[in-house]
Amino acid sequence: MIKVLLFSYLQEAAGAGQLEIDSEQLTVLQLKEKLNKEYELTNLQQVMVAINEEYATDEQIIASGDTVALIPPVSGG
Amino acid sequence: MIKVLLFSYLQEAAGAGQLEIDSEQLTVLQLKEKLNKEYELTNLQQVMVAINEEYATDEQIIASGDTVALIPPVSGG
Amino acid sequence: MSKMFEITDKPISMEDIVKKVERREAGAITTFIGTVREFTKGKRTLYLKYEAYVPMAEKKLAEIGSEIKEKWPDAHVAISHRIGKLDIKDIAVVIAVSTPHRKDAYEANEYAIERIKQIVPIWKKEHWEDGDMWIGDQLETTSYPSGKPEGLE
Amino acid sequence: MSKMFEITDKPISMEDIVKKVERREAGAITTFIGTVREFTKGKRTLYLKYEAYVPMAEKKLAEIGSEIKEKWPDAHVAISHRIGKLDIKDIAVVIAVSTPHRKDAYEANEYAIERIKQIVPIWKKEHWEDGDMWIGDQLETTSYPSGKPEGLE
Repeated sequence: MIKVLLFSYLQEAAGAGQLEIDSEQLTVLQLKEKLNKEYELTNLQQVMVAINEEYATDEQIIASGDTVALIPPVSGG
Repeated sequence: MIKVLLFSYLQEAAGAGQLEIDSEQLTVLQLKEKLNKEYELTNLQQVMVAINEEYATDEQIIASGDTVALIPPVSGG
Repeated sequence: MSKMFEITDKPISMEDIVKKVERREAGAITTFIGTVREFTKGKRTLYLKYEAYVPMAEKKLAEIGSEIKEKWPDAHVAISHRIGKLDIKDIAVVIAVSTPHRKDAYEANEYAIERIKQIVPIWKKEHWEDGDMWIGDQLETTSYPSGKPEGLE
Repeated sequence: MSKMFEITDKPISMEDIVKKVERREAGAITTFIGTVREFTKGKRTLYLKYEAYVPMAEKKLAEIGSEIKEKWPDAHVAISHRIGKLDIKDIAVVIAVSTPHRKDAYEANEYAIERIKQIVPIWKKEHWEDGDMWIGDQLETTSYPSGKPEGLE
């Protein structure tokens, strides 16, 4: 089980702040494709991914138990 | 009569915050020479002079009624 | 003890943040105060909402603190960013930096705000008279040309 | 109405100075807070005294404000400098600058403190454990190599 946190417009698009993906292991890119297909989240190439609160590249592996966050372009400050 | 205001170490050196110079007209340089001779104020070449609250050059004329200030190197901030 | 790097849903007091970096050896303190602007490119904002991925945002703020410590070893930094609903003129962020020498205090402070806008997971939703929008970045588009925040290692 | 450029013998509240430049159109406010440092080059300061030629000093502060207005037309500036006896950590000067864009707020603020150290008739007397001295400039000598403050027109 992988926990996926959503923020900003992605949270509104998905209608939820948190999803649970039933998968043992997948790459960041695979997760994005999955979210695109199953939750109709678009333009995810513009979105950063954090695994356990650290930014990750598309190739990095997400394992069951990890907390993943989708980070749209930030606008703090 | 020219009023001369003294600050910082010059005030301590002269033992007064204000002097009155009995003169109708003189240049800034002449005033400095006068203060050096009559009040033993030294190193006045390092000191700026303001006439009526504006910085002045050595050649500028001070007239009776003006307020002159000797401005040692400043150290505010 | 008060946190040097925090995300808070309460109003921020600039004096509290400055107190966190005050020291007997530091004569220069700079602050940056980001407030909610009413007009951006002629468009009138009614209010804003800020949202954050709080634990990661605080971690990233602390990371900016570490980066500053490396570049300006004598600098002390505190940053607070508010989330939730903010009205015009409300303080969104305060950055305070103290250093023995003032030049460093300006440079380190500006570095902090630049980095906040690059790596800290906080999002702003503008509420205008005629609608609202999540603001994607400082250009008010929602895409990064490079595909990821600039300056990210 | 409160003065934008003032010499005061009372403690300075940074929030009061910031309030003077707050505006609905300005999202960025920078402040510089100069405090009394305990140690300068290993020497321990007990307290300071600042003295000013008050009317000219306020005039010169306002002049710095005008210079900033020319270089950064959107900037609003307020400066307060304290005189009299100050203890360690007391605030000697606060400069607040608000601008629509943050880069200007940093630049204009730094410009202000540099100019204060060049043209504003204020003098500092350091009181150490083993004596006291009027401080002539930022190098802690009492002479200007050029015979007058740098940057003076």
